[in-house]
Amino acid sequence: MEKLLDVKDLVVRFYTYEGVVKALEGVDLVIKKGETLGLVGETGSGKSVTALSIMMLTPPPGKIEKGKVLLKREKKYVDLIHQNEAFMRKIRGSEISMIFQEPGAALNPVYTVDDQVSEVFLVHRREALCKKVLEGIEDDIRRKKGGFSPKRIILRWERGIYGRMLKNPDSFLLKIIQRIPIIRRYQRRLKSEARKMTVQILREMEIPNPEDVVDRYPNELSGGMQQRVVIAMALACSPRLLLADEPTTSLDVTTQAQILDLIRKLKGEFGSSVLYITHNLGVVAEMCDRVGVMYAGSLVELTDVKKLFKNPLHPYTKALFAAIPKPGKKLQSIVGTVPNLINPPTGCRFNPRCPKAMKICPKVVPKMKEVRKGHFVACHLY
Amino acid sequence: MLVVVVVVGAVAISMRKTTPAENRVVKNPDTLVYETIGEMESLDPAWAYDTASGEVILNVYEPLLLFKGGSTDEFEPRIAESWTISDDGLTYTFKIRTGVKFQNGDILTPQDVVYSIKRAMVQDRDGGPVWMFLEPLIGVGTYSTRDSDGNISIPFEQINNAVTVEGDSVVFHLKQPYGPFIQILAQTWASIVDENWCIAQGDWPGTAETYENFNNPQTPPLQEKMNGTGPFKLDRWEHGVQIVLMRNDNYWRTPAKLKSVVIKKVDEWTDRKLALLAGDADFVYIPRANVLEVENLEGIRMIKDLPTLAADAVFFNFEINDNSEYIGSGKLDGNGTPTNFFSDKDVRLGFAYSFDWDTYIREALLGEGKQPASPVIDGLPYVDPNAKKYSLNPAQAENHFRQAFGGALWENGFKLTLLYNTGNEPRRISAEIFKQNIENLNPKFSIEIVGRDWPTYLRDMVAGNLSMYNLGWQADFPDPHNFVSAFMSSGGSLSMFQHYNNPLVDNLINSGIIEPDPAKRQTIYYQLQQIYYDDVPSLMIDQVVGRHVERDWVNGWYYNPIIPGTPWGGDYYPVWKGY
Amino acid sequence: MRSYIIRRLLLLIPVLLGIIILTFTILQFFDPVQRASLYVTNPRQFRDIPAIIQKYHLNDPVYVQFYYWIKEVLRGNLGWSKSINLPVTDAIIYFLPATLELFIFAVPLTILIGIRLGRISAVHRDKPVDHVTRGLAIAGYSLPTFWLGLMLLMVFYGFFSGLFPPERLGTAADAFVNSAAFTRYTRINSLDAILNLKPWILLDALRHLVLPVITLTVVNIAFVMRIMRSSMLESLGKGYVVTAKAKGLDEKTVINKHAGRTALIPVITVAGYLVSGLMAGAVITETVFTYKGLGWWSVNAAIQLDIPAVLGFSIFVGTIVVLTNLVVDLLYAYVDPRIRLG
Amino acid sequence: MESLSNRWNKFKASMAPRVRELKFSLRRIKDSPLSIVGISIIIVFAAIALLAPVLARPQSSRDPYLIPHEGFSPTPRPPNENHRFGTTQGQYDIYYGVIWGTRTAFRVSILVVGSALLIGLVIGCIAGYYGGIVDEVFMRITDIFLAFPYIILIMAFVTAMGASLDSVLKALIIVWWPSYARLIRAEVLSVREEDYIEAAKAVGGSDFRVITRHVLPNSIYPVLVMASLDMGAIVLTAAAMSFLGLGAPVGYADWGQMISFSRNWIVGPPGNPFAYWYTVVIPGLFIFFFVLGWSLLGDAFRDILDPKLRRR
Repeated sequence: MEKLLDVKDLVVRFYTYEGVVKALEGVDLVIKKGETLGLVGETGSGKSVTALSIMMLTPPPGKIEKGKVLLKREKKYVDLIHQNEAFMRKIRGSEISMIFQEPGAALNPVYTVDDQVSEVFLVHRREALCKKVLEGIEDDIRRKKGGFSPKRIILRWERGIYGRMLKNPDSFLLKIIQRIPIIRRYQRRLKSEARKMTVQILREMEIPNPEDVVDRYPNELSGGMQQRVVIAMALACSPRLLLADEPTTSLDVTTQAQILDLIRKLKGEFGSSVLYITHNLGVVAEMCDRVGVMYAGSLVELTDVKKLFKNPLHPYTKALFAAIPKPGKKLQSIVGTVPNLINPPTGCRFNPRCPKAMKICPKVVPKMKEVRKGHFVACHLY
Repeated sequence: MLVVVVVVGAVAISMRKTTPAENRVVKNPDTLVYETIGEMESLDPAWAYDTASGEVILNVYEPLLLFKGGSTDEFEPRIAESWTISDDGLTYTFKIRTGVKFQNGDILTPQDVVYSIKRAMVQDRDGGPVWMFLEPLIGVGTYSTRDSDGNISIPFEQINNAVTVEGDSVVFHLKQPYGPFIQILAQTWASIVDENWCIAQGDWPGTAETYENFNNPQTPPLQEKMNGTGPFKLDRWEHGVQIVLMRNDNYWRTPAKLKSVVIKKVDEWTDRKLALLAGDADFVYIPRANVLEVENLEGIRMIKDLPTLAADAVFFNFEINDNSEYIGSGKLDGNGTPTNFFSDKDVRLGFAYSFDWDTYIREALLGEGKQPASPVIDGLPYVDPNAKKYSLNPAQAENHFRQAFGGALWENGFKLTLLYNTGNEPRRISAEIFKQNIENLNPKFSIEIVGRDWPTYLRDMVAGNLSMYNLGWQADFPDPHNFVSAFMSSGGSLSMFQHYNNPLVDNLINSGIIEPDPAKRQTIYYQLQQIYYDDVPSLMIDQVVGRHVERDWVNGWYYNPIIPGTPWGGDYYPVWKGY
Repeated sequence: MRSYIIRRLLLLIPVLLGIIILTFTILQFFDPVQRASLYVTNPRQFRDIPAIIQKYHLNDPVYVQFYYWIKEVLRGNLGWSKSINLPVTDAIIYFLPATLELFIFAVPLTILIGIRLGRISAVHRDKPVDHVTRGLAIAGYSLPTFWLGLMLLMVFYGFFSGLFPPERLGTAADAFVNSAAFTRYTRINSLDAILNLKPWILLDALRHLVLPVITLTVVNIAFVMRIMRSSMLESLGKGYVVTAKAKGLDEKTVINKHAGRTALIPVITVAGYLVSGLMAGAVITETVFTYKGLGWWSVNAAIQLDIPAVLGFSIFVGTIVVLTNLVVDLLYAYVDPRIRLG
Repeated sequence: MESLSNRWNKFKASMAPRVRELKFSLRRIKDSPLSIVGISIIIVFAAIALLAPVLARPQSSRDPYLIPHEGFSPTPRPPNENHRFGTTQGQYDIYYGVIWGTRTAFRVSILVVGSALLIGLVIGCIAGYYGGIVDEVFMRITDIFLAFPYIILIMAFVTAMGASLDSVLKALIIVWWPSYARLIRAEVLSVREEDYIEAAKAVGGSDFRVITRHVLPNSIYPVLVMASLDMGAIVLTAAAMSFLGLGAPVGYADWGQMISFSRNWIVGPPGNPFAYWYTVVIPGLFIFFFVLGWSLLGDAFRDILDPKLRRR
């Protein structure tokens, strides 16, 4: 299968007052078309940063130091790192979009669901909307046949405006008009169209009576519903790549299940690839095709799910599996603590906690090698 | 030679007047704007006792007669056509002018005149001007219609019989001769009001039954309203902002030349100054500190050296309150002053010889003042031309201080605190001068100067805590009595707080006022002036000289020290604007 | 909701009571003679000081005075303001429009500019822009109101004298406003000018307003700006801002729509303090510019020991502040659905 | 010995976070230019205050706070060799006035902030820690104070106590404590429920101990910020009082009063409008910079110590 996204040797650093946090240290990963790539690791291992960096939204004071983020767009790869903001805005929400951990936090408390979901359409689907509106206007004009009436004038004028909007969306005139109170009412049509689409997408999210939900404020919805809304925003423009950052962590088990089903289902419908970030191996097992294991800002193991679960190679991965509670089996936690990333351990960052640590480990940073077919590990053992 | 002089003079003149008279524009030509600081208290003639109110009342109401122009001893008729005074000085008869209309159209009758005077006496509020009627008409020494508990103590008959209508005349029946009575009648508190209108405004109906209810009211019945016979009528009083007068077009004399007069309350000198320079204000009040700023500017006329009837004095407290905080230890031990400090004449003389009038008048008054010899100040009758004055004389001062308290004072020295009321620069400076000169005499002498806001100053003065206090006096009427009684008598308005008690003085004062014969009065007042010098109960500090400033397009303003509002404002009837 | 409002209004009572008690406590500092001094305006009245004290109950025990006072208050009479010779209630009504006019211009300016600055400096946190804007705002806050006023006067009197005169209206305009040709609906000159369609009056009124409004605004901006900045910083870090970016919205929408609106809430909550801050500012400003409104009156009253006036003014302002806080809470609920519906 | 070093380590361990906080804060201050400016301004003023007797030698033995003056003439004189900044109304030497005025300013601000802070701390802690009716009462009281525009309240108190610098001091204290009490209370309320407080109570620490050892240290920061901001604000208010003629006596070295002197001299004679600029500008600048210094510092602190804005 062809690569949709190819991240090469991504290095991200945070320049905080305490010092430089080396959040990502040379991460390589590939997301193929239509697949779900899982990303597991403890909190603070850099999973979320990876996702955000892919969207070029590395939170300040973070900086992408080096590396490539290649996204395939009709036949050729563009390196997102060297694109300007305007381009990225086109990408975000339409080609790559993201689902967040805390639906409560991800939704703006002071705007209705409609407000927030429609935004996506208004940004990325303007033309489509305009077309729809124009059709609407045409009908109205046809319906109001004959005779002179102010209504007609307004309709004509609106048609003009929307025509222009279609021709050049960011014309100066429009920018001005949409600030003038009464006159800017013409946008209502646009909004109502967007609203229709919103209702539609909400329905697809299996939200009960969406016509009513659109006018609610986030805090009126349950966690599950909120998350569905968030997903709706993410999938509104059926993106090719969906970054799901622990979408179910904050939800109770039953809702979790529903959301997971939903994502799986939608993935099928929209045919988009997913980068699924979680620390829950169970979820990985049922969601993902391939899995990457992250530790302290770098990828330590990458292979498909079955292989990983059958025999994890990296000591850290092993430890992870050992840490899953199993009936009748003593739970063993990973010794030591997550390293602070301002001055991380030299060489292999896991070496201080590694049961199989060797002389070389603190000295040389292990490279990713393909030890078995399609099974990559960064460890000196292999 | 002469030619040259003439030419030069001509040039000089032409240079002074940069723009020729004809094409000079007059800003709002028929309105006179006067910017000052005072806030009026009341529009009720019987209540008002402050100059700000007096000025307005003077221009709206009229008394029986008025001082003639700038003179303080000649009079010209107003409501009265003519008048006669009986030889015994007990009966004053005024023939009332006919055809005079109040501003609301009512005709003025003799009855209105009688009502006005009675009404004033009935109202007689605490701290009001009416005592000036009571003394002549009820009896010398009567300052109020009430006893000390505030209950009315003058039976109505006395008020009722004091002034009566006889035909077309009004007759005043005095208890005893009272020289300045005519002067009292020539002022705003004697303004003639419209009886019917007043009653309609809820004022005293003129009957005996209710007169107690109208005595000493909380607020006067005519607080906000005016209905006089004068050249102007009240347009509006915007409290704290301004008062606007409009011409009375059916005035019984030829109507005033000005259409309106605006008296604005502008607290800040800078604002008033700019208004004057811009020509937005025609008259302004100038703090003495700033007079130099507007001298010889084009378009502004400054009239100087106007003699006033106001004097400032420092009073020595003969028995200071024991628990005063300003006399240190309260003993003659060098870090305080005994309570009877100033009852020792040598101490008073020591202070008298330590004050430097020249410096004071130069620095504090910028030369605009003079040193009066006694409370009988220039401009009053019976001034003794060769009355003696004190002047700075350290030697004299020293030897008096040496003699004081049998030398003990000079031995131990003293410490006392002089207060002045904050904001009154001249008084602060006078204190500083005492301090400097006295501390120079003897290192053991020390004087501390403290400023206190007026309320606190007043409290301490009334409580007798002040060892010395400055007070000023402005004439109610231009007669020595008004001054000597205030400055010297044991119960005088100013001297009452100093506990100076000289029976001889009190007798002279009382006999002086009821003495009809001018010659005899003169001897009495000369004697008082002599006593004042010998006894130094207090020390006359200054009699200021006034200024008036106006835009040079203003004409017709005249100065009379007794007219309220002068020297800055005054009588607007004769005033007009133009070149 | 109604019960809530009522509860808040009831809260007004203890506060007002407190204010009255406070003022009466202050009253007890004074010696009767000191208070009589307000009625004794010239030495010729010294003789009557005892009588005056007796007449106005200046020497009675405090509870008696309180009784006399409260009796009148319950009749709706707050007493007589000797400093301007008007009943206190009339005085308030009489001076309020001037101060209102000042606020009508100063308040929106303060809030709008403050919010804008706060937003800017938050967005560019720790960048030069931030330092400059903050520096300016703080400088404004550090300016002594009266000094700023004097400086402005110095420049505008000195150079462009007559351009921005003191007080409320010029002589001509004042005469016209009080003439029959002009109806004073509100006594707020600029507003009346519009209602009467008299542009030149409006212009004149505005000319007189410029300096006081500038002074009042400059000094208070920092207050708003500081709060806006910190709350903006807070909401900029919120999840929904990231979401908004992830949607592909442009910077402006993200900041103004998503971060901005939530950041406004704290600003609204302090409006009450802003009002009393502005009132304090007005006291000084009006005094400096002899702009005769409530502030000017209160200063004169306080300096002359015009107790009824001070009492009346305090009660009035106290009420206003409490009411503003009430309105604020209602507004708050409106802006933040979490409260409205939660 | 052993145990001692042991304890020392324990102590170090326990202090470590606080020390880090401090280091961190200091670094933040270093990095924020505004606070640097603020600090240096304050240092300069402190120096002026300390060196006042050197910079402007008091004449004779009289109270050094009284500004010397030659004669009484009202008209100000421009700067000249023996009056560096000229003389203001009444011939008071402006230079001497502003120099010694600095001392006055420090005295006022420190005294007021100190006392108000103390009262505020006590009442705030009690109200916040015990809550209930005590809290209610105290908070209603503060309500009353905060409902007033403080200037009016101060004016009232000063007129009541008789216009003088001391009255202004007292009035300021009376008016200022409630805001501190409010803040402390809020902080105390927020930390009161924290586990470590519960723990401290559980092990039976006396209320006083709990408050002083556990509650206060964790709730004092914002109050300090406010205090540093107020140092300026208080000088402003005091100056305003003097300007209204309610403050220091005539001739006392006080900035506000020196400005009030200039009130009548803001416009010079025609043709030379700025003739008397020095009477207005110079004292004003001193107040302005003094306040600016404290405000800048306070603002920086606020930013640094604001937990919401920390780290990022």
